[in-house]
Amino acid sequence: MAEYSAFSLLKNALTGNKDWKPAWRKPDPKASYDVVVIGGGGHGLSTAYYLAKEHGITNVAVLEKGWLGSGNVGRNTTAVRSNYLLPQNTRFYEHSMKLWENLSHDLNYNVMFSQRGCLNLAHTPAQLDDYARRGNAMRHLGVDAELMSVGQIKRLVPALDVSGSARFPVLGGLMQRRAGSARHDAVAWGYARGADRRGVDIIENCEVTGFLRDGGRITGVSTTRGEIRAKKVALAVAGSTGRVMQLAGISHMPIESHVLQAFVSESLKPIINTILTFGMGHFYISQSDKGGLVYGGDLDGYNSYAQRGSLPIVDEVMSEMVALFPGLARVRMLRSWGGVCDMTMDGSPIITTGPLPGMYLNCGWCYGGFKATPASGWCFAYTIAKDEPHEFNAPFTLDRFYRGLIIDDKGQGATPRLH
Amino acid sequence: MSPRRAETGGRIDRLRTIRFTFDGAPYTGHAGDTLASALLANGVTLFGRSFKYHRPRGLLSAGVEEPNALVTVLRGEVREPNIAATMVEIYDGLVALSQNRTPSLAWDIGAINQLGGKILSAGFYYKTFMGPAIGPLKGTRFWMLCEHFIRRAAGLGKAGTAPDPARYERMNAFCDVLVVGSGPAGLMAAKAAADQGARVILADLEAHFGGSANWSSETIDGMPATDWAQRTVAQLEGNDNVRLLPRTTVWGYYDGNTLAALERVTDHKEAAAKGEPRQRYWAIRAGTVVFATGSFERPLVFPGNDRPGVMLAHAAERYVNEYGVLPGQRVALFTNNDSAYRSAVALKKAGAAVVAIIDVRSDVSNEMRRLASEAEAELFAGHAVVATEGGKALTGLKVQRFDMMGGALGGDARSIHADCLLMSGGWSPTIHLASQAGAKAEWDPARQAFLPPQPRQRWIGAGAFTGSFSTAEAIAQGRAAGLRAAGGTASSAPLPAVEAAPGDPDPAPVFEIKAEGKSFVDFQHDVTAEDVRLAHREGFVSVEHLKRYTTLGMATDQGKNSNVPGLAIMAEALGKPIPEVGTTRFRPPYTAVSIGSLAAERFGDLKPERLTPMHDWHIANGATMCSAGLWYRPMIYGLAGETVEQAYVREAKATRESAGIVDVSTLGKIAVQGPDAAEFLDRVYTNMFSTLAVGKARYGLMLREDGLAFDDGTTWRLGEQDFLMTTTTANAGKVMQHLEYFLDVIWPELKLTVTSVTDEWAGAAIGGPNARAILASCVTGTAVDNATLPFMGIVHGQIAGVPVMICRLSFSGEMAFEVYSRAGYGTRVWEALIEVGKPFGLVTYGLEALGTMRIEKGHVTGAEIDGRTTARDLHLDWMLSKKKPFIGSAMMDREGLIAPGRLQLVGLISLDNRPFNGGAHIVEDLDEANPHGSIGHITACCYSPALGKYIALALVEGGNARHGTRAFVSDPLRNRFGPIEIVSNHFYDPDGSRMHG
Amino acid sequence: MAEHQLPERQSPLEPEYHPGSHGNFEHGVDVILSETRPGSILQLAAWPGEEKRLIEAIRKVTGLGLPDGAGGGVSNGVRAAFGFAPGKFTVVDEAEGLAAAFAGAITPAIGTLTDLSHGRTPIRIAGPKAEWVMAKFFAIDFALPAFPLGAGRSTNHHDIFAQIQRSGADQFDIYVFRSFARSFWKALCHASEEVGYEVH
Amino acid sequence: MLITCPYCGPRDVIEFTYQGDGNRKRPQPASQDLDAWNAYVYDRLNPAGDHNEIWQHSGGCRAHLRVVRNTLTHEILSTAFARGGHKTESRS
Repeated sequence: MAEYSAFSLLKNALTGNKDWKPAWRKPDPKASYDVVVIGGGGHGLSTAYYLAKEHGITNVAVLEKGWLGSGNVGRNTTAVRSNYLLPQNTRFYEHSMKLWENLSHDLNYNVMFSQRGCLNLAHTPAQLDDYARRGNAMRHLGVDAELMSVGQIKRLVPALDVSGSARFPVLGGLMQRRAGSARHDAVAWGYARGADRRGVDIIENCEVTGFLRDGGRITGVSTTRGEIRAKKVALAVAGSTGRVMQLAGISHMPIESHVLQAFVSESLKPIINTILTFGMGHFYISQSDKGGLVYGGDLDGYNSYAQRGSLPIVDEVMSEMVALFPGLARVRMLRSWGGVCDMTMDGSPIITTGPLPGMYLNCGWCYGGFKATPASGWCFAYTIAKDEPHEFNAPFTLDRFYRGLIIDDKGQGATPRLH
Repeated sequence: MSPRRAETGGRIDRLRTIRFTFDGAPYTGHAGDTLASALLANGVTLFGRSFKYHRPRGLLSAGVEEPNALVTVLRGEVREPNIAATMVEIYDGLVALSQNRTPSLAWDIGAINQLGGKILSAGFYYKTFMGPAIGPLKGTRFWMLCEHFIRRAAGLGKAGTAPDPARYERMNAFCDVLVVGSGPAGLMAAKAAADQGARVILADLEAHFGGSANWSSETIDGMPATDWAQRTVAQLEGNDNVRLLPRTTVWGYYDGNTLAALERVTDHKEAAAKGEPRQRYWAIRAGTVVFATGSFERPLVFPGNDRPGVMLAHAAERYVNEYGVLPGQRVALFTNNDSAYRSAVALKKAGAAVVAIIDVRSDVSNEMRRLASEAEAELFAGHAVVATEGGKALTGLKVQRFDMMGGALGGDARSIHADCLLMSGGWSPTIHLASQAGAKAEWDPARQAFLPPQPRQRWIGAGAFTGSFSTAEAIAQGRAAGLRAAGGTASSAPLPAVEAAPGDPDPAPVFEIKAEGKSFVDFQHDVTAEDVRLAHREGFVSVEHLKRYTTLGMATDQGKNSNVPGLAIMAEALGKPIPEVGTTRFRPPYTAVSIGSLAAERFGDLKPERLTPMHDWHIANGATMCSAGLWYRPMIYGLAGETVEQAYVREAKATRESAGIVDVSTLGKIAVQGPDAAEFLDRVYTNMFSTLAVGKARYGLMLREDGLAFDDGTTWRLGEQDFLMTTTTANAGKVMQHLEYFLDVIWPELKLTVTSVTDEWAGAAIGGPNARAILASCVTGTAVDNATLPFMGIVHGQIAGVPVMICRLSFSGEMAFEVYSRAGYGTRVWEALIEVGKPFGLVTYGLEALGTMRIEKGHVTGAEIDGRTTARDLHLDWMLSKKKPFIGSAMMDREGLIAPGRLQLVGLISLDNRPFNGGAHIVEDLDEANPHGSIGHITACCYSPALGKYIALALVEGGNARHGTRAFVSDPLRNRFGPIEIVSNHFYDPDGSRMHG
Repeated sequence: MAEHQLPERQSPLEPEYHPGSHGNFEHGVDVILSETRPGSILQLAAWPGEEKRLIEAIRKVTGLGLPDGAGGGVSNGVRAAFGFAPGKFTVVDEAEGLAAAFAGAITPAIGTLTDLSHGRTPIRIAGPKAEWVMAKFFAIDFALPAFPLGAGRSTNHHDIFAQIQRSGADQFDIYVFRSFARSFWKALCHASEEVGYEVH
Repeated sequence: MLITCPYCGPRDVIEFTYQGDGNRKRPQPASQDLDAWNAYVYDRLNPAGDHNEIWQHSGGCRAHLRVVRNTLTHEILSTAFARGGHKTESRS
């Protein structure tokens, strides 16, 4: 398949764009594979890509029940950052950040990762201390972070209300300059094309309906397109984890599926040039290259697989938005959507072998899965290939909850809706 | 009169002239005009520029689906971008600007993008801009360089930064029947439901009720349809049980039959009345919804279909019949269905020359041929438009013979001179809200349209919404829907008679004419038919991939014009029927809604302020207030010229030397009452409360179920079955919910009640060597000496004639008392204490001094009980009773929670006599250039007047074993590095001799 | 009793309480706002199964006969009572000292009594547009058939919890937490500007 | 979403706080069975379909409710006081 470049664009334009080939093949499933990855979202596709690229395992199928990228990879607010408090998270997300920084080259696909920074606004002295703790934690792990003064913030985001008369005045903020945003669909498509070019079969409209077993061991899956045997079966199904694990006979997991809504405004000329978060509520915002303001807030707060949001959260998010930007009250919300988040009991993910023999599990991304896409696939591929975790994902076990080795960045305990 | 304005016709008021400006040029229109109709009447053809190629664009429609004519409306400095000119009602002084053009709408430098042509095909940006893999532009740098220019070129209107002075409001409404849409179907439904006595809300996004009746040229009940509509509206207006909401867009259908609507209250007025909101957000809980939302006419896809002057056929009817404006003098029509013939007749009647009707169907019915001759139009049956001509306005078009079966063009192209081309590609029912309600639309091959799904929530459809496009059907279905929604029985009474032009509702299945040139599917986003085929070639064939790859349907019209044509082109490329390509599930909002309206009453008032009873006193006496959750609390009572540090050091020092008083009313207070109250407290606290004597208080610790520390505070036993629990300010609500959960769900057999009494009591904590003397000189009714009021004892007395409850407990480490009075007397008691305290050197102190004294004592707060620490980490294991189980007791000793190396609470002393910063980290080996090896962090810090040093509390790995060792503070964020000594967290008076006195 | 010599209580609304006409009142005042300042506000709670005895105790002490059913209530202009939660009632008296009057009546066998006379601030809204203004804040149906005379409701406006009693055909008494009362009062005045309001 | 509180009637979801999986069984307070405690604190049934849940009517009467709700459609099938007693069936 042809490399993408400015030259190939020009060449194809001259022939009326008639010669472009599909970005990935549409093969029928084979009877067996070395590895079957369930879930054709960002994490499943990147897992397949790194299995092929890093471990030479190319006899791999990615099974997607709908269209490729139909889950959260195409339903998020595209933020990429590694500004975590706890070292286990920071190390993992920083590894992801490094993969992001070279991802467009690696994939020969422009995922439009733009490092315009992520700024957490602080509104009380105690919150500034909290952010300083986090920023210093990052700095001690070699990750960039800096505190910004109100004056610096005002220069960066002139539309922001930093007046002292605000209900929650801005006192400062924690900035990670290497953070940014990317074009979410392009990440799925780029990984799909990259995996496909290395021989991975990407099979859409193929829903897993059960697991094949040999004794206690998982040996494949039955699907709407027939049985597929596999030496290793890897789950990367995010919000559907509960459903798919039930097919394997595991009814209880330290996970709840919750809806998170996101919103886009009509397209505007550039007005917000970074990712910004509000410290006295749940609100974050950035502006896409097309000019839409992309923003969101808190979970709807109850179990759901419906990909449909509730009205009170809409109102809450918009209220917080105009509290920060009273000049944007007349800007209009154009689209909203809901994604199903697999919320864990401590807000951190699970990437592990098991819990059944022959099975590998990647889940629990809460609402932070997009930025994790490269490292999640990278670590999961390592774990599948070597049958043991890489040091980056070693803390993210399934049994950590029971052993009290929780990784709770927000300190909320076993209440998933609060993470 | 303007050049294109008819002498008569429409519902505009020709006697009222309205003055406004567009791009700085003055224009006039009439009351009742939209910005679109008024500009059209003035001969304006160029309204906007497209997103990607900056192509000149005119009006496509007359309504909410308009993709081209977007403007920014200015009110002073406040900007409202991206508003469809078709939805702006003009008022005197209206200022509107065109968008996405530099320097002007007529001469736009961005039009150079059109030269990019095929390079800028769908998804081109994914294939380039990666830049070099090495060198100065490696990584993301090259892309970010390109992106800088792309961002500036993209975007439609410009948002403002000036705060919007407008008011927005919410309205919670309840009704039996919500009718959405006020055309004949909606009016009949509302009337029928209202006549049954139901509570009815009728909403329409237009300024005037009536829908198609306002422009259809039909008659209903023997009168012009528009008169019938106005008569019906007048009947509805007289009913108490009917609320009419014009200019109200129902935009969201949420769970539980909750619908969200936006009423534009004053957007059409020069100014709002006092207290009047600009927009009102209606949250409507409806028993049943009747959808009478009508349908959208679809454009046809052919080369040059975006030229200014190419318009939807029914839109021209609206301009003629509603506004008395002719969109052109020489009009041609291009259609695949019968409805355009009615439009032709309407245009003819209004005085236009209808030069041609081009119909893709070779087999045109006699009825339609008769309408064509009535319009005096030349009929080109079995023909198609293959090109349009003109620059910023249409001058002509080319027509060729067309074979509907194969789509082939044949014969010579014929040129037709026209300044307006009307098109009709069939009609799509407006099913968006029904789709939002949760089910998949169904494709109807006869109508060539997606019809509404089977309801999953309580709604009923009527009229064109259901795919029944005639007014007679609308009237019948409307009444039936209204009756059913109101719980009435079907009526056999005669319906109003309708006289309408004939017509077959089924269009020919033709969506695109393939010929040389750019044929637009999504006008605003410049997605062409070729782009759809490119997506197909590259494998982006599912409807969602098509949308995402080409941006089809992602513009501000949300695909109202482009969805079905785009699907049809993809279906053809795939060789599959349209429903197999898929359909989009619509999500809120139906049309874009202002963010201010959604914030509603919270715009400018995000969160209420929580005030203690003494709040006004604090303000009047020089306190600097700070937020603590929703509360405001004094941070310091600064004297003139004092820094914050000087103020809190003075306050803390004075308290330790004489006495200080602080407002502690914000502490959570929960009345725990009933026969099982003591038992309950034994279960929720780690320590024992059933053994507490009446008239005594005890410090308590709560854990979460998972065994981690949750909250702490003192609980006072006021009676055998009557406890007053206090919590931290921050956790009051959470603790209350925690207790209620256990009472309701886990231990419903326990007999007790928990009630929030936080607001019932004003609390003042007075501490210091002179505190007791101050109390002794103002409290009556009780003694406060050591015998009567020992440590943790409680007495009742009066201060300034007010009953008070005094508990001797200490957070500051001094001899201290908390004085509680009922809230309405709080300031009186506070002032009395201060008055009496003056000779004793009593000072008021704020949170900073409170924090300083607690750090000196090594007490924990939320900074240490941060949801990740255990009782052991905080040296509170002495409070973990071994005599009874309690919440968290079974889980608190799991391996990870007792592991060595956990962060433990310690004290730090600055060895370089420089201040610490909160959030600084601790390292064993200092490396300023490359900070690493953090072993913990500072949770709180201050200058300790008692020790004369800068000190801090910190959580440090294996902290207990490090007492007496040295380490370094490492704070790269603030460039503060230096040596420290790690000590016990109990810096000051560790034996508590001062507070026990 | 000692209560009778008690000094006057401080109102939490004081600096924001401006008697007179406000807002768009040129065409008439459509709501009247006031702080009712009763002497006593009690919460009474019955153990499951003891509700009837508690209702009887309320009748004995106050003379108010509570109707059956969730949220049932009654108001006679001097005293008022309504249910706001299962087995729980708010009882209000213009006079102080109601807690003492109930002290003997609510035995531990029946339930508990909590004095909230200072902790809750009652605000009254009356007038033809009272329902309209209330609907700006609360997502409950204020129409008379849905919210009968005397009845009580527990609801909230975001962070502000409220108990509401319909004390007249077009009159509601709103009990909010004292610490939130000033914020709520300001918001209520703001929302009433549209219809014109008077503060009594 | 509207939840019918057995005391207050149908109310908007904004008045309620979700308290999670209602199938969980808390071990006896003195139980030392760590597996049972772990299951209670950390494991959840997370079905795509009807789900037994606990909700608190925190913005109303503050009672906790047992709610059966479909997680695919958000339809409420029934509500009842968690303490027991009155139950409201909602599915028609």
